[in-house]
Amino acid sequence: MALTQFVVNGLLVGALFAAVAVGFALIWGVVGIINLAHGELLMLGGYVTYWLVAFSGGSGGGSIWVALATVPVALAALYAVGYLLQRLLVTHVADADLFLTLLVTFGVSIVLQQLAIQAWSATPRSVGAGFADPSIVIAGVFIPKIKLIAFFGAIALTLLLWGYLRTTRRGRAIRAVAQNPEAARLVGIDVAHTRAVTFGLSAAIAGGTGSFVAMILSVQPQMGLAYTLKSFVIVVFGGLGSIPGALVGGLLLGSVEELTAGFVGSQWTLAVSFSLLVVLLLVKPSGLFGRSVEEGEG
Amino acid sequence: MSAETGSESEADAAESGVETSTPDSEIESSGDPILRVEELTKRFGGLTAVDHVNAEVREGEIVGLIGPNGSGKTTLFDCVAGRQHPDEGSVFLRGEAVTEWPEHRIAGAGLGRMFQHTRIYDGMSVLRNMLVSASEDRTVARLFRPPSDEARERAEELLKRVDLWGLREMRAGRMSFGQQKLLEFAMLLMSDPDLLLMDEPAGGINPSMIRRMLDYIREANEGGVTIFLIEHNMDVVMDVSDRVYVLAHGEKIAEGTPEDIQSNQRVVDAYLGRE
Amino acid sequence: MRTDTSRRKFLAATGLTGVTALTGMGTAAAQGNTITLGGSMSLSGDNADLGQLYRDSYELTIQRINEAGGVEAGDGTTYELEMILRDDETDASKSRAIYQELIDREGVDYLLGPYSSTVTLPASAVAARNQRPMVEGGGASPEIFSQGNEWIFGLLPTADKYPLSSIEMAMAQDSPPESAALLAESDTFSQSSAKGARQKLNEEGVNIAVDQTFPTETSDLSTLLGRVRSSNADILILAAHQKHAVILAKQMEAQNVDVDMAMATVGSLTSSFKDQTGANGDYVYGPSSWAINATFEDSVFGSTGEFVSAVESEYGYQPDYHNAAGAAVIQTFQRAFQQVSSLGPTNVRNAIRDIQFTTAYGNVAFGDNGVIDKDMLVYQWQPQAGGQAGGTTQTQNGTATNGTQNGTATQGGGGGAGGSGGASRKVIVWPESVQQRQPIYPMPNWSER
Amino acid sequence: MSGESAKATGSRSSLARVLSALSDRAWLLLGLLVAVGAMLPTAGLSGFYLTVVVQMYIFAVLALSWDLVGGQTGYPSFGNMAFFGFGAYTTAILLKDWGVAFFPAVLAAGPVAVVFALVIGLAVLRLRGGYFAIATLGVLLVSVQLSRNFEFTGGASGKILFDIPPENTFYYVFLAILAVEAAVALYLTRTRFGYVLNAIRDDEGRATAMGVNTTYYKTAAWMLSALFTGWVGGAWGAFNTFVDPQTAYNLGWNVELITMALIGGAGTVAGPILGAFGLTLAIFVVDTVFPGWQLVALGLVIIATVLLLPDGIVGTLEERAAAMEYYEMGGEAAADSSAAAADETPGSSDPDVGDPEVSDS
Repeated sequence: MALTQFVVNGLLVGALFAAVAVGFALIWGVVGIINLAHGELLMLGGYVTYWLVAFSGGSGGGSIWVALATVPVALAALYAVGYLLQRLLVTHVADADLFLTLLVTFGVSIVLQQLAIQAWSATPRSVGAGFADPSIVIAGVFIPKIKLIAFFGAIALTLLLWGYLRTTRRGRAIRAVAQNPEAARLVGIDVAHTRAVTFGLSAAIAGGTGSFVAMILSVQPQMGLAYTLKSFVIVVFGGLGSIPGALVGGLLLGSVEELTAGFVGSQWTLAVSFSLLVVLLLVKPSGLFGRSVEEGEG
Repeated sequence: MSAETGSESEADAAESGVETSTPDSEIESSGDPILRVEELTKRFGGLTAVDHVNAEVREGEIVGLIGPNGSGKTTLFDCVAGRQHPDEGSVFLRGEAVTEWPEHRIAGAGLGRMFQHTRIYDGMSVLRNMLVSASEDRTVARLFRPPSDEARERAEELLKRVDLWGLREMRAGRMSFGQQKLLEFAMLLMSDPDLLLMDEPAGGINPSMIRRMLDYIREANEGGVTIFLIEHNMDVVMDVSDRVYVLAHGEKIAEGTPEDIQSNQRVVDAYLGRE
Repeated sequence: MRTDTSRRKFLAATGLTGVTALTGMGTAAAQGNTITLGGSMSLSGDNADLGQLYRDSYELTIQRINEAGGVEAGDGTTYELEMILRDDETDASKSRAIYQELIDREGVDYLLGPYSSTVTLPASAVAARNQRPMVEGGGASPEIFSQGNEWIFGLLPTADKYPLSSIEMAMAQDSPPESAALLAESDTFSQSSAKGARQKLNEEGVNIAVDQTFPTETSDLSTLLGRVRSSNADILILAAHQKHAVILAKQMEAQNVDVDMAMATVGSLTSSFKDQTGANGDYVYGPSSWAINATFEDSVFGSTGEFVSAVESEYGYQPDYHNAAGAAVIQTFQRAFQQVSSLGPTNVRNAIRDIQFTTAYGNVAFGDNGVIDKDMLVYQWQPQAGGQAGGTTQTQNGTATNGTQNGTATQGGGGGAGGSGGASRKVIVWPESVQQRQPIYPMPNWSER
Repeated sequence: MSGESAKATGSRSSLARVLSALSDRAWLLLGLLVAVGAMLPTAGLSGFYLTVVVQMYIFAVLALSWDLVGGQTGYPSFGNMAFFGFGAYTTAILLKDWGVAFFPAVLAAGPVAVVFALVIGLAVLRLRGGYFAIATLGVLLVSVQLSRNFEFTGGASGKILFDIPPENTFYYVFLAILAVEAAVALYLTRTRFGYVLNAIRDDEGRATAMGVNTTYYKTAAWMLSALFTGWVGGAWGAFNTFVDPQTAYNLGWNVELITMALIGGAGTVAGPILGAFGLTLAIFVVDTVFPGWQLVALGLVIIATVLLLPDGIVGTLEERAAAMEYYEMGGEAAADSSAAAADETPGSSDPDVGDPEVSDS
């Protein structure tokens, strides 16, 4: 019984990890950079929701629908942030050595986090959206409604992005740039713009996920790093550029962490996921599904 | 035999007084050959890149290895040098089985390798490229000491021989492609190899540079370095090799002196794709 | 990833944020003979809500002392008190750097302790190394006082005492608990109070069905609460701070955890806790080393009651033991200055050692390891039949540099839970000697609320 | 210092001359630095400002140690602070729980870090470039979690140390560690060992094909980096009187030390030291002028470094010197007397290989 509860807890949160990881994988695959500031984009999304709920008459607006209405706003806001980040900064680093991109994006994450602290102080805040009776019970397993909504929200965001990449013209352009930027340029794709759009999409899905995190848990400036590192583990586990891989990876990581919390002790969850990162890199750099993460060493 | 890269340079190579007579260095065939390959086989999934090849290179020889693209030449070199390990068969250096040795151990045993795409240390100065290639790093004592004077003198001598001494302070990466190829050759000589595997030494360089490369190869050979080289430029191969092996689709289809090979119908068919 | 392990902490030894430099008002400052009290406090980060309470009490007490003419020190001169209190963002190393700089660059000799044991422990090491007395009302872990540090004085009873009185209360009820669940945050204070709880539960023969530690940066206790539910423990003890007390209260209902008693060692009695949890916070217990209705004499405020109304009128919220302890910290220094023949860190330290006086907080006297000997009272949030509503006053917390109202986005009347019912009030339920009301034990199940 | 003091005939570009003159006198400069450093405490440096100078020494050692692996050998570690943490915990545990005296406790920190480096290195050194960086970051994060959960490391609250030597002792300990490491680095970069490390950085495949067992060299450089990082971690642990997972494995320092090495000039010896001194001072100035904003400043500096100065100050100077030299000598290639009769012109340089500055005749 307890096992199913933990796994369910894991899946509910795992969907959020997956949505964040999908954005992270997109950037790594298409623009070729590892974005250590990805978690900060999620944090910004969370604050967008928090402030909109607070300003929309925080006292009255306790309902869930107001909170959900803020998700599109977070998506749009973070898309803009992502697009600008790519155009102004990341283009200069895109084809630099992978290690330098780690450094630059770490610098960006420090700046974003510090500005958040200066602007809103480091105090944790939570959006009070909730339900009268917060949980539904299926076969003895307690599923908080708010988390269920966040679960479906995250899955929706992931599928939306996947559909976008699969069907639309811009989506195909993005995948083309992912496989071969030079060839893409030859057939007339504006690679710089495509990369900026990709960064925008990656930031948007992170921001949207951030909104859900603000609803079900809490938001504070320092929360970003944890989500960036989880994305690392998921992408290395699920394989680069493979959205199904990231989805499965996210759900699995969520379950592994909750099972560790349930059976071993929750102080070991982070130790487990980071060890997973190192082991996976050594054992199976190509991940389960996607293209090999390993550098094409001559 | 119309070699696909036949160019008028072939003519001036003849009358420019570069003696093309096969070197009459006496090839003493006593004892084991410097390199012997037995039943060497390497498969990649279904494809058999090298199919039960037998070959040998004796002390002081210059042996050519030719064949159309994809005939397994570079794979053969990789197996000999230990960069890849064969599925069947074995490799012998002076009679000693080295099939399972790691690449750096085989290289350390006197086998130099020049790659198809020039590989040098482009972040270091030309002189340092030479000094780091000196074969004197065997003992730990030498390891933690600045390069010895003999090494410096040898480096100076070799750089002068390939006319790169003037650029010794420059970062190797800043030199032209041809100069980098010469540097790579000089670095290999610096490591005193007994056997030198060369993958298309004449590839991608202009005719005058090719002439210089041939001179340097002969000079090195006379200096006691046995050479085993892959080359598409037929004139170069036929001109410099004592013996030639021909590969097609991973199989050895012919071996012998340049003259035998040129008149061997099977070789012509292989090249024209009628095999 | 521990939220506190944020990059913001990484320049701990170098970075420090200056927030407040409060100079005393009044005339005595003319000749510049002032005494400066300095320290760091968690004015942002996870413990911001509680750190705020200490700052308010420090300011209020200094303000009242200076208005009454300052401190007549034993050396015959009157001094005005001045305070420099910097925000350490709930980060131990930042706090250490602040104390080091206050001592080296600002020449501060008398140190006001920070909040929480995790920060106080290393800060106390700085005090010892620089031989400056530090009086603190925010760090309760016994480890602080077991290092043989002769320069640290604590006004809070040690952490291991926090859960004891609540367990005693539960054992004294008609149907005492047979099994208990213990969830402990991984920081110094919580681990010490968890140790105290384990000892007491074993003494009382209560089976500890769940005993789990979670990292400070966890913001999701669902799985742990799932374990508590399936273990059918009778009572739930949370050894942690306000952040997790809020998370526990909110998620208990979602995970449908029904226990006879739910108790959090710290942070479950503040107004901001009640605002964030709303009805979910009802019936929750919390220990306190101070009784709001006590009748102690106080040289600065007059009496406990006057201290309570002073805080309410000045800051608009009902004080709790953090405020009372904060006020007592300032008064301890004041009393020591009065008793020494000449100022100086060592003399003041010796005076504090054998100080003996009463304040709104209660009797202040330190054992030879530097910690006060006090037992805890037990409070419970009880939905109000009538009378003065305690829980709804708006809390002012966390000063934001940009000045906008940035209190926690309160979810408004009664939080998400339906039907806010009457506002609830925290009342003393144990020990019986000072009981305001009977404890509502066992707590009603979620279905009955 | 790549300026080889070769017996070059003919003139050398002015900048190249200055650089090679400096590199010849590197030992002299190092001696000067140590002498001045040793003199400061007697000249009244104490209290807060002493901690600032100590911080400079610590970061110099961290940046130089990173450079041994990242700059010289081309293996950019993103987890060097793990060795710092191992060192700090070793000294703290020895001092507090085993009652070991101060100096032996600090001395033990280095070797313990080396043992960890050997074990970790066997696994992560098989990866390269960005993936090596990610793996080492993973190692650092695992170390943080393990230290938080184990009893002997004092869990989340860490270790508190009380009876430690006065600050001047620490000052000389840190100066000594820096001086020893600078000397070792200066010596090694001029020996075959140093050349081979650079060879591995530039083309590990070619080094293997030249008979170099690159695993030994990479691991040696990794262990050397761990040795000094561990030592400075051990000394810092005692100096700070407080070691906890957050500060001992400081994630911010982890990135800052890399930035310092890059700003100064990765792959040189002077670069990381100058970068460390410069950036530490800059951060302190920003911190005192607008407290609280120093971290934003650091973030911006990191971004600027990677975009504008990937080769760092010293690296760029050397690059410029090499380029100027080429003009003076490259023009008449091999102007040297021994030029062969052939009308020697650089071969038809392949456009994408040759550097645009190369004069294409």
